[in-house]
Amino acid sequence: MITYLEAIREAQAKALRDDPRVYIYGQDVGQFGGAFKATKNLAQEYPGRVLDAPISEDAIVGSAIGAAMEGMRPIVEMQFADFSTVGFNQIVNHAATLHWRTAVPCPITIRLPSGGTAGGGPFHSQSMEAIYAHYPGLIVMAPATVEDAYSMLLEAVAIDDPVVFCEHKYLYYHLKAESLPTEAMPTGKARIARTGRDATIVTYSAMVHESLAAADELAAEGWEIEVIDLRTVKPLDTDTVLASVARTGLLLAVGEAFPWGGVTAEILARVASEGFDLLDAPPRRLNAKDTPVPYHPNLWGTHRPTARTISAEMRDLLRR
Amino acid sequence: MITYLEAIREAQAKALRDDPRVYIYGQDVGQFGGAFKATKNLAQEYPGRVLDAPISEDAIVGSAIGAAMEGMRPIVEMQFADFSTVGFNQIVNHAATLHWRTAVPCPITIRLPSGGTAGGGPFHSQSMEAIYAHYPGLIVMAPATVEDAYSMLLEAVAIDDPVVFCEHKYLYYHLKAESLPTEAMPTGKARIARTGRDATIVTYSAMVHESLAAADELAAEGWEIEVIDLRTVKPLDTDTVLASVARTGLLLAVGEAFPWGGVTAEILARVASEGFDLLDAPPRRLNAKDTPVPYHPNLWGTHRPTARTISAEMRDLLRR
Amino acid sequence: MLRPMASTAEFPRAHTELSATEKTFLQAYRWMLLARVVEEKLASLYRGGKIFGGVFLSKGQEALSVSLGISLRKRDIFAPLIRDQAARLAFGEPLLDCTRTYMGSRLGPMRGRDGNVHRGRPAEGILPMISHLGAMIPTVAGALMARRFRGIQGTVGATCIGDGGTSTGAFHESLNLAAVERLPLVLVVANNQYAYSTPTTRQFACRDLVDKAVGYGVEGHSVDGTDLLASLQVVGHAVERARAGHGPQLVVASLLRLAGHGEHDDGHYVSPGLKEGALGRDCLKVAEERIIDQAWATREELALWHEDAQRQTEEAVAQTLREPLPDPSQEDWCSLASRHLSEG
Amino acid sequence: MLRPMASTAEFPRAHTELSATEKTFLQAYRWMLLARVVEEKLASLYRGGKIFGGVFLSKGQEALSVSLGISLRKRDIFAPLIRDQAARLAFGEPLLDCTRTYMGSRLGPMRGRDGNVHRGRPAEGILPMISHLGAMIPTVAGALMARRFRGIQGTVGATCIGDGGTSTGAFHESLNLAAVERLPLVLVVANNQYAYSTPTTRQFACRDLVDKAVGYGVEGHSVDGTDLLASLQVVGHAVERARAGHGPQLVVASLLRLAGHGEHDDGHYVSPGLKEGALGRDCLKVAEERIIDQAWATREELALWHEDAQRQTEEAVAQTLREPLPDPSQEDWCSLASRHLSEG
Ligand SMILES: Cc1ncc(C[n+]2csc(CCOP(=O)(O)OP(=O)(O)O)c2C)c(N)n1
Ligand SMILES: Cc1ncc(C[n+]2csc(CCOP(=O)(O)OP(=O)(O)O)c2C)c(N)n1
Ligand SMILES: [Mg+2]
Ligand SMILES: [Mg+2]
Repeated sequence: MITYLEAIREAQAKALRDDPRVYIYGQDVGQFGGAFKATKNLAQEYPGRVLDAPISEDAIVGSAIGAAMEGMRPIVEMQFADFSTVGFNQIVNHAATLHWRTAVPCPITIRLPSGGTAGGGPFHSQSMEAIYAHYPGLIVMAPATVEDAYSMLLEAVAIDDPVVFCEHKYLYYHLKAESLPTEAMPTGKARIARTGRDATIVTYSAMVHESLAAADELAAEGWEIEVIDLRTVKPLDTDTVLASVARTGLLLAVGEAFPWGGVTAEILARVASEGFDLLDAPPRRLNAKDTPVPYHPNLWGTHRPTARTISAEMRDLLRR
Repeated sequence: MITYLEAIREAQAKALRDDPRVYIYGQDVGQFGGAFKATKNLAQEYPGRVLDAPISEDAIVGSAIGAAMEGMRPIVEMQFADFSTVGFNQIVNHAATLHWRTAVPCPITIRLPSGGTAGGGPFHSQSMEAIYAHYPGLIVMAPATVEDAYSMLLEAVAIDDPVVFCEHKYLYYHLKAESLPTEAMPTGKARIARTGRDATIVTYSAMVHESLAAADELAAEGWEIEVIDLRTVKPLDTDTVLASVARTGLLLAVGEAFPWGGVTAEILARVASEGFDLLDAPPRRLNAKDTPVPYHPNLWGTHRPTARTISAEMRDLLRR
Repeated sequence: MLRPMASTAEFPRAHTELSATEKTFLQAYRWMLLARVVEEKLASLYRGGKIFGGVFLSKGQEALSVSLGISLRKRDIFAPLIRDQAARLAFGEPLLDCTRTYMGSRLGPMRGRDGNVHRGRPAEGILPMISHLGAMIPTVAGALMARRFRGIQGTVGATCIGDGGTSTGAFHESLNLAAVERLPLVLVVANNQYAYSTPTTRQFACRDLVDKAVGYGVEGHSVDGTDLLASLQVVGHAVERARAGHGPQLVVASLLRLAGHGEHDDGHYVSPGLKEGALGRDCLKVAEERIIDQAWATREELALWHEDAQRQTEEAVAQTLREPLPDPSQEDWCSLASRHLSEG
Repeated sequence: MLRPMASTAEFPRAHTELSATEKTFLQAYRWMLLARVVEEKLASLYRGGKIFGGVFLSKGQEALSVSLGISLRKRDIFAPLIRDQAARLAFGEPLLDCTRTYMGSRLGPMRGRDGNVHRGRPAEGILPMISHLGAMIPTVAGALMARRFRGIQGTVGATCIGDGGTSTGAFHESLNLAAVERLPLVLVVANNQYAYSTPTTRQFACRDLVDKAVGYGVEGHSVDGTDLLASLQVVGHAVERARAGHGPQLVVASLLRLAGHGEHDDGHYVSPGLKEGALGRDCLKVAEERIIDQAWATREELALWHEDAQRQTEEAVAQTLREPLPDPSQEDWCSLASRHLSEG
């Protein structure tokens, strides 16, 4: 069995093995193997290519951009997604604009350990995918499965553009698979995680699992819910979403991030403008609450969507 | 006649005059009066209360938060909105979370000279309102008129929460009014900038004027277009938007920012989920293109929505 | 809320013969002891699964930390960092704030919304840290600007940072800003030789972090952070200098953290040479030895104080355990002070 | 694309008797002259409404700038800043890149997408700046890391920053990172006494910016930036030290910008005392005087070189004016290199 976290480690090992242009840079990623052990043993196995960085997110990303211009393919690990705010300028204004301005590609991968866990609190729990997706020039991935964590990270490193790779900390240890995949869906293509004909849930990352659990619950009540795992949020696979809504007529978009203008807003906007007539009822969305992510599990469990709140919302939609 | 820019100066003068807790901090805001002259003569008129800051956006915002905790009401001027990315962490993680975490208010106003102008280029043209609106704990204003520039800035300073004040550089000199207002609409309330019964344009800031021009054009063709100026994008006045769509049945949301997940996505998501049955046709949106903001006016004029592209889109919607 | 030193075991009569410095030393020692004891308790609660999220100990850093806390005055401003339990106590943070925040009590200052070391009472001058290292430095600077604007004199503002935290842009921007404004800011750098697992060789290349002072135009001080007496003197002096109008003070202490980065970490990466060397001394033991050597107190008194610290700790934990946890249904889920503007 | 010094007016025969240093001086002088002339032209085009956005002159800073450009080698990495027209020319940036970028020619390296000083040719080691001050320093550092990873030896990476730019977190984080990695980075600080309108007293409190070097563990150098000879020596020496493996080099030059921040600004805030003092000397004049004093060239030769610079400038502008402007209908409006992933 291999975990989501191990898959991320294995993808990086493979990238280092197969491509001499790859190196890893981030706080404590070297001998220590990273705060979450996503780079465990890689410094030992690939000497000189997995480097501990000072606590300087802005300079870390800036240096990765310079290295990319000179032909490397850096993987940057942020210790937590939340700390990428300190490297924000280099990500959105430098990495994202480079190719458009100069025609020189900027193939960097920025790994963001994302999302909430019990006891994480306001500054170790954030989901920043919507923020990065807003900026032209970035690709934003948010894998929900062990297989995707592996193959999408390999893709991220191979892509000639800056990729913000939102890996979910809650899935690190919770999610296991039999083995690593040998094939993968193309980047930018969403996956139907569960087929159904009564309604569509569009979601990504950890919320895929909450949504699947909700679908299970509803199945017991006789409803067949389709669950779409976006995989990448930018580009966002509108076609797959529309095709599903065409089948079901009902849409619920679910995200773990803050409600204003997140991925779910983008989904609803697209479906409303491009698939209006496919809808049998007003589309809905479910997000975290509009407060920082709370520390105590009692609050955290209510702050973010869960199988229970998703199924409740869906039940309401089905019985409209 | 008073310009939008002068209104901003006057609002700051009044705030300094009326409230000893107010001070202004930012690069070149002192003797020099600011890069755009928004603080012209204020250092002279209010000695010791309008301070030049070092080129340290992160520390500038951080210091404003500390001063607010100690009872002050700082106004921070960013030289350009684009440079707020460097102070991003303090804005979204510190100012925005403070009251929720501690019950102590954080009354700071961050002025962002925003939006595109001819020759501004990728780093002096950005519209960041959607980025800030995503974060819980911030209020985001984007005044479109001289009157609002004045009264909303006064409101921003008076509000007990951090306000991101997106003032549009293109409007600085272009927009003039007879006099300053003595009354103002409440914060959070949208304004019907033009009434109409055939379709609704929801927009804000400089795009209000492009939309009004588009409405003029269409009026010549016999269409009556309602134009809603959101004024604040967070909170977003869904009620006024829905009421208008209820009257017209057609919605076009227009924004100058990048297309993925901007204000227009939020508008469409709200109307689709809360006003689905009011819509006679799929709602639409028009944004800037998904590239950085180009330098040359030839490109810039095509990158952002204009009266011409708005009227074309609206015509298409009307003749669907 | 700032409490005087609460204790059942008062100084024995003989202590009236002690000098002021000696009394301060003993008082500081007792805060250190209380910090050590409460953190040991937190560690054991953590191991027992009673605490969500991380537990961050200051073991080995109490002498430095307490020196700052005890040198500040009631109306000063203080933004503690992760390893400042001792300073918090000495500055006046109630012990219950610690247990309540770690354990998520609804009655704690953060009401379960934020946890562990992310606590404070801004209205009483204790600024609650956000996690982003360096972020509290400009905030203290701004609080000092506010005091100046308001004509309040004699305030000192203090905060701490680790060797790793000196690499942040925030450290630089804010120390520079404070120097330009000539603010009474005391910035204590606890160079405990590691930032999480990262040794100083991968963090900076200067000979000594105190060499940064000249580049900001601020006064710099070095101190052996394992030595309470030295720490009290040097940190106390820096606080006095700031209060007397000599602008920002940078204090760089050398020491070692005698625990993992957090309780999830065994700190195996710490070099044995460092642990066995002078920096590896336990500041609490060093202080204890001095007390005994100088006969400022007896072993029996020390034992009493230890019991007292344990009793206070047990009481705080017991009380916290009796308190209500946050209840999502009673939350208003509103981020704004201006409730009417909330989109909640 | 890096061109040798293109010129119709070659050194007269007598110059074969000049030492290498003297020849370098003359060559540097000619780049300075060309920079001055082209920027004067840009200013006049700006006044004529022919340029959108800002025009930023380096008047008074050409000696420092050219010293860096001329000290670098073809395969080095260079990220120029706003006032580096002379360095760009000396490093090999075609004059047309300047006029094309300012005037938005579709044939320029930025194709009208970015403007004025935001230009470069990353493939040829000229990194195009983003506006955010300090942001190019880590980028050069990273480019040097790449060279090291790839086993390419002998590269130097250089970039510039103003007195104001030293206050950015980016400056700090990246100089520190470069020091930790012991990269061959040359960071030239042009302390022209103002950041836009802000005097150094509101920007930093250290005695001299070069005092920052010790706090990073890098070598520091000071130089009078109005003096070409001194600048060539000091900057050249710093570049050599970096190339020889002595780690990052911080060069701090004192000078004054003899123009507004941009051409929209009259620089009225600059103190008359400074303008009249030693820093207010025009480096071009100072260099000229030295040339004449030392008889390295005659006034007639100087006049010829000036004519040559004017001719080159006029040719570049004339050619640029003939070139197509960007055409929105021919734009792909695609930000990504992976076009198939574009949402365009
Ligand atoms: C900006 C930022 N980046 C990363 C982190 C994650 N982080 C938390 S503590 C830590 C190490 C801190 O080391 P140091 O400053 O030396 O303090 P110490 O833990 O040794 O007391 C890191 C990297 C953070 N909190 N903030
Ligand atoms: C991070 C950031 N903040 C603000 C600005 C706006 N800005 C552009 S140039 C300038 C002044 C720069 O002064 P200095 O670094 O001394 O360089 P000089 O113009 O004197 O050459 C400022 C504030 C910017 N470009 N980047
Ligand atoms: Mg440390
Ligand atoms: Mg300057």
